[in-house]
Amino acid sequence: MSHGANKADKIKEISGVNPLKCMKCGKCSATCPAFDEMDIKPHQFVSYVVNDDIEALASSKSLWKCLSCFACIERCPRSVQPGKLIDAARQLVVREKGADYLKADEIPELLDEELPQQLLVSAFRRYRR
Amino acid sequence: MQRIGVFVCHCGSNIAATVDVKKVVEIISQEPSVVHCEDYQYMCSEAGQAKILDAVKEKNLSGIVVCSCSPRMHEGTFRKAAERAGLNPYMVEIANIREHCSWIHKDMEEATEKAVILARAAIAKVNLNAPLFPGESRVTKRALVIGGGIAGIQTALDIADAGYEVDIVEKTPSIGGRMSQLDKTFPTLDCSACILTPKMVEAAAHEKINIYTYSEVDKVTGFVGDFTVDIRKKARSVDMDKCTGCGVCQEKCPSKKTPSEFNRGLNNRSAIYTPFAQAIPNVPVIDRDACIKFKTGKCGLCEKVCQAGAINYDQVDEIVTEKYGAIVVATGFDTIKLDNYDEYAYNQSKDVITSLELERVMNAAGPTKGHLERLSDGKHPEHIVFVQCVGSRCNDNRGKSYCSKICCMYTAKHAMLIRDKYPDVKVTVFYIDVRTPGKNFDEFYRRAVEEYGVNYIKGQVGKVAPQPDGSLLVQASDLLDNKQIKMKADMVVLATAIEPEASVRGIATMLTASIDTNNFLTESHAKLRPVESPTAGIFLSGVCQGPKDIPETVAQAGAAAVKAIGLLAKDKLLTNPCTAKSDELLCNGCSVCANVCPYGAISYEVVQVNDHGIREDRRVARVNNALCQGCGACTVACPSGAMDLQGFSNRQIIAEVDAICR
Amino acid sequence: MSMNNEFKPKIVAFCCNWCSYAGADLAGSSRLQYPADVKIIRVPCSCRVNPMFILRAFEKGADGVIMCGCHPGDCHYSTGNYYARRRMTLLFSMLEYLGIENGRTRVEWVSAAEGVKFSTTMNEFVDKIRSLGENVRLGDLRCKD
Amino acid sequence: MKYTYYPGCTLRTKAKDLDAYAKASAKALGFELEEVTQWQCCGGVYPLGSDEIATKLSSVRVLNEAKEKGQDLVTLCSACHHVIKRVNDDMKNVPDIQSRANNYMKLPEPYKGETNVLHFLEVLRDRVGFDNLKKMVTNPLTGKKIGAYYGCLLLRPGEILAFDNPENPTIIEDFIKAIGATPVVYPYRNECCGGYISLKEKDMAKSMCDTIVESAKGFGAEMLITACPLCMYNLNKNTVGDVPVYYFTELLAEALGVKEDAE
Repeated sequence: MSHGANKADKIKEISGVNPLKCMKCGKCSATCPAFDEMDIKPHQFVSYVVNDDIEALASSKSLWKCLSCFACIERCPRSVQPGKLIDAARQLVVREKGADYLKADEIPELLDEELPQQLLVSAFRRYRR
Repeated sequence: MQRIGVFVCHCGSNIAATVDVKKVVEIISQEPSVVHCEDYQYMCSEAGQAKILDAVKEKNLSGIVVCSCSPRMHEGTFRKAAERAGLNPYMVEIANIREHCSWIHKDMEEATEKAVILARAAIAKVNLNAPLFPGESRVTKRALVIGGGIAGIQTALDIADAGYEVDIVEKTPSIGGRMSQLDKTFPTLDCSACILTPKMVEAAAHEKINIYTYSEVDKVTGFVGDFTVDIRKKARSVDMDKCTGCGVCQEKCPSKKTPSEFNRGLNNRSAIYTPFAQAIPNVPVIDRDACIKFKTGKCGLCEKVCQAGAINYDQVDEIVTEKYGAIVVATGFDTIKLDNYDEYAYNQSKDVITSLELERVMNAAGPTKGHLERLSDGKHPEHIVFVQCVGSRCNDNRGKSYCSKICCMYTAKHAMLIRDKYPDVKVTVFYIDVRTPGKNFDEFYRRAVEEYGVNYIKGQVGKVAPQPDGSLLVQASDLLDNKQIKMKADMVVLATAIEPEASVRGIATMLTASIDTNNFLTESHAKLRPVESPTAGIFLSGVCQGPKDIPETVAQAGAAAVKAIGLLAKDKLLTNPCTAKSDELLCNGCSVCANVCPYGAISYEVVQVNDHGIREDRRVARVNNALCQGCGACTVACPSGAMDLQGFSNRQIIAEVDAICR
Repeated sequence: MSMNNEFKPKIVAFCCNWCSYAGADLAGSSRLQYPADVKIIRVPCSCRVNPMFILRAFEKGADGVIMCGCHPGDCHYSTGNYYARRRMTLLFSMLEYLGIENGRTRVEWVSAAEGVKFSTTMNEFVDKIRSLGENVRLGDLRCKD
Repeated sequence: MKYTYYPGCTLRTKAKDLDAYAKASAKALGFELEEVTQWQCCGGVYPLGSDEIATKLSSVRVLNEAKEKGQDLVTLCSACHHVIKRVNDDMKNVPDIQSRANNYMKLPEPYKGETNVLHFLEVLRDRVGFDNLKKMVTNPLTGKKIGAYYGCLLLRPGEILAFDNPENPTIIEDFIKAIGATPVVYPYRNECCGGYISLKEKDMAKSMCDTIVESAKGFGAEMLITACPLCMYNLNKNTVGDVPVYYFTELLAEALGVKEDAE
């Protein structure tokens, strides 16, 4: 558990977010365009961090579904900004485990002619170390 | 050298848990000039005060230091005790070892050390204290109430019923305030006008009440018991004495494009208007910004149709100067602007409205004559979504940090009224928490759910998207189901945060009444003096002090009235003796002090002085103790060091500095 | 580092009776911690603070002096804090000239409702003074033990 | 008037149009975009952890070059704009990042966020002025009903990007009016297109793009314009494409009559 607690602290540090500011209004989950694809919902991210349950977060598929569109960050009335927690959790996973969500050898088949560089760069930055 | 007694209070465990009280006594006993030192559980208790009396008698004390809570709590208590013991009450000083020490420190050694230093500073000060004697000032037996809403009306009625004259100053053309805009009230669903209008009429008819509508407070001078106030009666352009209130002018007025303030801009009014049918006084005003006569010089139709000859385009603002003993602020609230909340599409869709706008829509005198309909196309809605906490409970620079307190209840009311009158309309409420403390309040909310079938969903709305077909798509969370919902609605009602009426800021400045970061007026003590401003003679009524509903407002209005009556009932007030005093031997008559004095308390006179045997006539400053409020601005401005402040003298403060830096 | 050797600054805070002293009381009743190094002197208004008091404090070994008053426009005596502000601006620049760093002096407006601000301000100020270390200028050597 | 210009990776490859039309238009409007001498990719994503420094350095380098030239920095791609503007804010307001970044960079003079970062649209609004732009239009796109697609990166976080009202923006609508066409306002113009997610989760991106395009179409839009190559890709690729999507610079060049110059 102490290991989990350390990780929770790391997430708070990376994200710069204080999850205790959350008043559990659910506006993040109301606003999230990727909500239906997520197993752990944006508002739950906050309580998982508060409760030090980082293992569950780390294995959540939500990490890879968040679009980083900042809608929850923009609309959060308490400045908790759950999107930053998700970004930080994803960072923790790719930094520590080397568990890249995007493998180099799967890229060629994902490409098409018009695909802009920007997309690849963004995906690399989010999915990989 | 004084003979000082020091009393160290435990305040139960409030002080004693962090400050080693016995050790403080032990150290302080050694201080020169301290002839008595003891500790006690509760110094403010009867027994604690008795200890002061006993010690003064036994040890022949000339000064007292109490190490206890803030002087703002019990300075008065201990001064009275000293007086009973035969000492001058101003020979008492308080060392604040609770709020400024035990409550903010955890380490006992540190806190004890600090308590000793604070006690030493107080001892150093008392050593230089001199007996002071308050003067007397008169009380003008008349009260001013600023704001003519339910809070102001109730306060005025209560003061007037006690037999004192009261003036109400209301900036809009009619008294009635926000309550007059409401359709029904919770938790009993009385019609708001039905319970408010009788009070308005009573106030207008009361022989002790004088109402200035369409008027503002321009200037306030003076102090408790003796305020002088300039009231600006804005030019109404209608003669109050001649007008019969027939209303023909309003019908005939060709300029009818000004958004009605009373109907929250949902429809328009004429340039000459009374805000609503039951307005008091029932005398219209001409809005000069909208009036064609004032804009172009042509028209003048209202003058032509007025049988009573009451229209007067040449009227000018009039300043009335009155004296008051007490002032009650009852300036009320407004809803916040929603420009920062465009995710709810308030500015994009006419069918997204605030709750206060819904009151007007539901009201028979409102823009839709009380029919529930969409403001965009007049269609009967099938589904209405309510969103709670819009702009309340935020810390994001967009909204307010506080709970607006009334929204949960009025939303339940709205939902219930809609379901009652239009059972075919579906009503959904998105809430974060439902807060219903209050008599019969939770029962009221439960009725909305259980009897009227209002669908309460725990979650928030993230976006309201207007659809091409004119409906609204509401995207929200359902936290208990862990789902994101997209539902079609015909209207969305936003429970918009309330904030103090914007004019309160200027009024507070004029009254030198303190105000918090949200522009709510600060009460003297959050729990024990909730209707008094820290500025003597200023009282608080209604939402200007904090969010509250009608029953609470009326209760507070009565409490503010009682406090004002308590003041007006006195013939004389004791003045603060901590006033400035000029040493005529040092004064060179330069006038610098008079220039910085905000009260005009300093004048000059020529006196014969004996300066080391030389007699000469000199121009010297003289402080009027009745006017001086004891700020001390003059004492620092004085270049020759002649001016000093009694009770906070240069030597006293320097002694405190020395004791702290020792 | 042992606790005993730790630098414990002497800090004098002048607080006006109407706003800042009440703000300090609120910080207390809300249990908002700040270091015990701060000792408060109550004055009726910030305009009562004579520059002489501040000089005296430094002379007697204070490491920092902070003055708190009502927010501009909210002075209980209408204009007192404006005078105070002007006086302190002049005094602080003169003090800097004498070698007393600007960080050792501060003016802050704290209302009666701002307990949090009072405590944050004091924490910041104490941190600042700790980083500046002991005040050696202007101290009257005769005052030393 | 000269601006330092940062094109970014995509504008050199798949989104050459966005760049070429902008340059031609700038010339017609009387300002010059002077490309940063040696630029690297901005990273496409604002660093995900507040503790990251290395990934911010590319932006700092660009910002510092503009500062040394005494020019404002202009961007076109939404992602570059987002990243550079936010890094600039860090350099201005976050002392820790400022000092760490400067320690790495070893610049002759430390960079402290002095550069003004402008999106090309902001240049049009705040420097050229939409009223002036309107006067310079030779070939107004009269009668065209155009939906602005903002996406998320240009607008959020609103406090830092300070580009427009993040929930009800008007800058592209005003631009559309200036080039003589009719803006179509629809509620999803500031909702995400799916962004990079379309690489691995095509269905997600598709449903999001469908919502956007359907809404725009519903309100009568005949075409959409955007400033972002990734939005462009997603809107084209992931919807049943009967609403064409253009870069705003293409319509600008067309309205100014310089489209051929660019091609």
